[in-house]
Amino acid sequence: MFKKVLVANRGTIAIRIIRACRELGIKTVAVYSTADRRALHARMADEAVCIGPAAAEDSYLNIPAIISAARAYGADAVHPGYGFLSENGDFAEACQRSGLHFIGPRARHIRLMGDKPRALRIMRRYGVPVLPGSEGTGIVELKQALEQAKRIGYPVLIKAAAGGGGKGMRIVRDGDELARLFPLAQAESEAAFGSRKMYLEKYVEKARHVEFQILADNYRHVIHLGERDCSIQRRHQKVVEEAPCPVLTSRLREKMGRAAVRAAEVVGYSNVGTVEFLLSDSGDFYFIEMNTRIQVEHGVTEMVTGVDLVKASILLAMGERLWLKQRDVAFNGAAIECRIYAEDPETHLPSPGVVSNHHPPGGLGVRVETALYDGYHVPMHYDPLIAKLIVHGETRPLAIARARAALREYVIDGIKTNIPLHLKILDDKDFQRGDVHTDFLTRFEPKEEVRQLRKAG
Amino acid sequence: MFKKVLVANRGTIAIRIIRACRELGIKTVAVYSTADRRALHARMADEAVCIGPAAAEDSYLNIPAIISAARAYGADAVHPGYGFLSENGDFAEACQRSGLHFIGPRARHIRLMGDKPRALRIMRRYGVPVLPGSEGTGIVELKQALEQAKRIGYPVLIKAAAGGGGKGMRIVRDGDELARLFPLAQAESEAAFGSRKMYLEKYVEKARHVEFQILADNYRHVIHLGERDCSIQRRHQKVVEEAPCPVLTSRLREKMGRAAVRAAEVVGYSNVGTVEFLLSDSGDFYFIEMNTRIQVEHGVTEMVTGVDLVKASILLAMGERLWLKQRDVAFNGAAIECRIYAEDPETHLPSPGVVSNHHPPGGLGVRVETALYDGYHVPMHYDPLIAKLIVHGETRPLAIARARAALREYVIDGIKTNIPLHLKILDDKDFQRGDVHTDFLTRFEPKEEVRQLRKAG
Amino acid sequence: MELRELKALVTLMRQNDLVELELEDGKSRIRLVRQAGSSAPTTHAGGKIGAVKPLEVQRASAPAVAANASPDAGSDEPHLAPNQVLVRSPMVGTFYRAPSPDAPPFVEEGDMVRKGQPLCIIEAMKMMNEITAEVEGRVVRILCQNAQPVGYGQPLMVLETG
Amino acid sequence: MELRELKALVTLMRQNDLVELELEDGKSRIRLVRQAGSSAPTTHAGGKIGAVKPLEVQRASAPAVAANASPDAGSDEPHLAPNQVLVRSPMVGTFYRAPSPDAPPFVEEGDMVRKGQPLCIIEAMKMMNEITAEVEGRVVRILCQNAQPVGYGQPLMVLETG
Repeated sequence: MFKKVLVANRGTIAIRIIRACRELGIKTVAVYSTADRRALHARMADEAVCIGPAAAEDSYLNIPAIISAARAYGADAVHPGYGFLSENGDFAEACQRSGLHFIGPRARHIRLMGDKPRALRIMRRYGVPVLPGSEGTGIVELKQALEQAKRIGYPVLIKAAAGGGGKGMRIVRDGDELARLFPLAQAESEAAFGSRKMYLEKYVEKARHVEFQILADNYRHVIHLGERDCSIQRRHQKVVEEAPCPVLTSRLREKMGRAAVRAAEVVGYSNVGTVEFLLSDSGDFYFIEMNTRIQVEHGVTEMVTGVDLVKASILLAMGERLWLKQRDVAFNGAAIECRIYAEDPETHLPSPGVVSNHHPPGGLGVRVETALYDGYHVPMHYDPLIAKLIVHGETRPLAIARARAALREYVIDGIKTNIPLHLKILDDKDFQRGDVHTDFLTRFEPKEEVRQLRKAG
Repeated sequence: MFKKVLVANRGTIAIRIIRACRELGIKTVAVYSTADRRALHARMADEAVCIGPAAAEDSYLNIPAIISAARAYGADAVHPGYGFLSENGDFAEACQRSGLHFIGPRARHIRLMGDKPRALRIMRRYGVPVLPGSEGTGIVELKQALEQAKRIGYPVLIKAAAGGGGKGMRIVRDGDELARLFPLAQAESEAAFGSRKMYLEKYVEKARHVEFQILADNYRHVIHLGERDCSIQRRHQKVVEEAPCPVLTSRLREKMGRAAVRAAEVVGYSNVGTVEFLLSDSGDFYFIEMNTRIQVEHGVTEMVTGVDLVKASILLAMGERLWLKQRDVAFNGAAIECRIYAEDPETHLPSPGVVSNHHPPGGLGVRVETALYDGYHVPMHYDPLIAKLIVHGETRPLAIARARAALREYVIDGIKTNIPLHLKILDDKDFQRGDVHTDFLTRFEPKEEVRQLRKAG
Repeated sequence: MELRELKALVTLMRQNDLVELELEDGKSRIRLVRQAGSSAPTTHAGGKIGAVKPLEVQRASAPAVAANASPDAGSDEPHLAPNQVLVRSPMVGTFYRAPSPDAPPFVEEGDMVRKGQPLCIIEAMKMMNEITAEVEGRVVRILCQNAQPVGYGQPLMVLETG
Repeated sequence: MELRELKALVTLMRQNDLVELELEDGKSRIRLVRQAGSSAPTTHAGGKIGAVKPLEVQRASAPAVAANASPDAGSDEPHLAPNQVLVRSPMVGTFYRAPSPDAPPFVEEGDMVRKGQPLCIIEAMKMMNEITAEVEGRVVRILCQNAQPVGYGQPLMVLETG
């Protein structure tokens, strides 16, 4: 068993890791920036050390400072949480080199999955379905684009090969449209990234974001803990997640689960991880990427499977053999997570400030993960995620009712939060029917913005 | 479905009922005394009405005021919670007479179980084991006491037939001791209650308080949801409860469960209820009484069975048929409840006052039921129970670790609470082994007081 | 110390969450205590969560003279002038302005009433409880609608004396 | 005591989270109580929950002059006289008073140091980082033990100038 874990993170996930360590009898060292001196994670850990100034590059992303802290404070393992250095292969490697256990996969797996084209190639080779796309390193000529698009099949998404963020993106439904929009997208790409190389990809309409939770030990045993539906996103930022996915049949779950397990197996992955798929209306699914860390939304899987994923990440990193077989995994009820952001519900701008009247909801089936307390100053420097409300119920309608009731009880004064948006989502008839896709949230955007988002694909 | 439920209670259980109603889509009317104008239950309900002055007799025990409020505000049902009017047959009857559904058993069952000697007679008649005791209405002569004690078998507890509270109580281990202490006890009883009539009862050493949760519909279907061990008590006030009882074999559980179901069946009981037993070290068990209402500690049963007991009480009162059979009831993991009292942990005196820095714990497996909020004034007029911390884990050791971690996170300033006592209990080696009896808490009492408590039996 | 000064002090207290104020003079002594964390949580998604009303108790600055004034009365307290008296409901029930559905109301705003004159009825447990004026005066405001449910201590009418 | 003065006091209270203020005169008596609440929760079962230290930041009343002074430095801040300067750790690591285990310490309390003179070493990532004096002065206090882990911005020594 590890004796002392350095928690290389802040906010809700740092609290989550400290709690898991405490239950395992492991001591904890928190690290904090000068902006986080009074942060809850720094107060809750057995020890806490300031590692640098407020800017994340100087503190939470500062590898030498963190490793130095781990060594000076006698930690034998480091938990990276999510975000920050959690998917940084150099950090994992630096930990190992310094004789520290990195609680996560091996550095090479982090790097492999971080290299998207390479990951896609491997998945394709081993028969994990991936989105059909153009071959080669990029298309410059329209003629070539038309050929490839025909092979892929319309509708097709034009993307800049050099970058993301919606720039240079267009959805085209036939050759005429491609001929018309390809040059425009190319011009945008050139303006934004200085490159005329484009990439074509099958465009999946009414897609859902469905991801599978993986557990893998160091001895090539891999299982999955079912899926999470994370279709409720705003500009690729997840807002509401749930388990199970309301439209998955057990047969499709089995099929996708097998693909997810295979994705982890073929690379020899270990520790916790998540395989993300795009799921089409017709039940086709495509590997998008694998996240090589604990996810923000791990809690919904914990609620329906009873498996403590953070504890699992620690035990697996210690070299424990997987204590569950696939057939031991049972699913119970439905869970929903609402990510509470410190942001203006209208403008989506961050809303830092001092929290007052903090009153989280409670009771049966209600779990709150937060680092807030009364008088806490939400700093402007970091991710605006301030709390996760996770509810569980025997059925999805009950989970929805419980989430609504809990949101209505939630009090966070002094800053703005997206709680009103969550209530809108939960009150939405399509959401209640489970009829959601990744563009769901655009219905709550002002019209002009919707057009922009739709255009961006 | 009921349309509007009047919640005839305050504090944590009122909050619990409001939440359950909200999930069922039922409107709620809270009642409050003038001391509770700012109480959370009055703020959370859809409507709230002041029913009288602070003194409970004038408000929460004021039957005409509550029924009048239910009628004026158009409620069609009344939930009594626990305490106050929850075991008052007249109240249940008054509700029915006023055309209000009483969410609980029928008035006659409340009255029957409230009449302890009568309940014991019935149980004995129908083969539910009860503590052997003296026959008749009371013993005055020593000679008679000696005869009865011989029949019951030593050790025997001498009690005043006329009253309780430890006065006139003595444990005797043989005839000599009985001959010596009977007159003393009798004298005490005469001084305290004006009666020389005594009652003898089998004294069970190293007894545990083990109770079974009952669910019964209006059509004579009765099941049990397993047991709760409530041996950690101070002067008959429960402090820590857990499910399952750590020493119960599944065979004994089945046997006691059957007895509990029978206790409810023979009287034709309906709604939720609890059958309390004394469990001896050797596995003998004795019916003590049946509580005809939801219990404070219902939460631990909810955690291990997944059954929402408050919702069940409402559905059963609406005349729903029992939706579970005994064989559907499965038990999962271990749950522990710590009752947080606003009291001085040393003197056990109530500690009313204004709450500040309220920071309840959260996270996986942690449930908090409370009516506290920052700035809330805990009034001196009512029960000092201010919060229930309920934890659940796959195993009992995990539940204990989780409870300890959660208690250490809990912040309630401005008043004193018994959280330090809970930490002592959870740190106790005997508790951790599950080796506890109803006298467990005396180990934390000052010596003099222990002697007093021991004397009182 | 005049009433006017007292009023000013009370206002100061109210406006600043003071729960204690001690003065003394000669060589002056002051003691001020503010309420820590006075504010109760205001709930999200407002209206729907229920009767979350403004919390601050509004009181007449003059000493309350109504016999049935509840010392810690709640939210919907009307502002009173010094010569005004509040009539509160002595019980929870339903408020009626007239003795029967067809009868005219006991009183209207503007009416003069004498001590002991019926003002309204509170029906509770099917009993009709007549609420009578405790002072002579004019009915300035009627605060409840006919057939409205009312709680214990809830303000029903304002009477103006003198 | 005039209302105007009282108001000034109340404003003082509000602006500084005072919940109590007691004055008295003749030979003066003062009692001020600040709100504990505005700060973070102080956890139960104290020590074990971790490094929950007193929250109030103590600062020198004179402007901090140490070049590496961290503006929002945390808990263990020593009180400084106006002519004193804090030497802070520029990084997280291990504090050493001497260049090697057998060598004598760089400085002792009471020593005079010139600008640029080595004061101690912070070891981080197996690199030995010499910390040197930014001003000339006397070493008044050494705040860390040899081989102790230190955080970014943590006070190491106090130098007295002039």
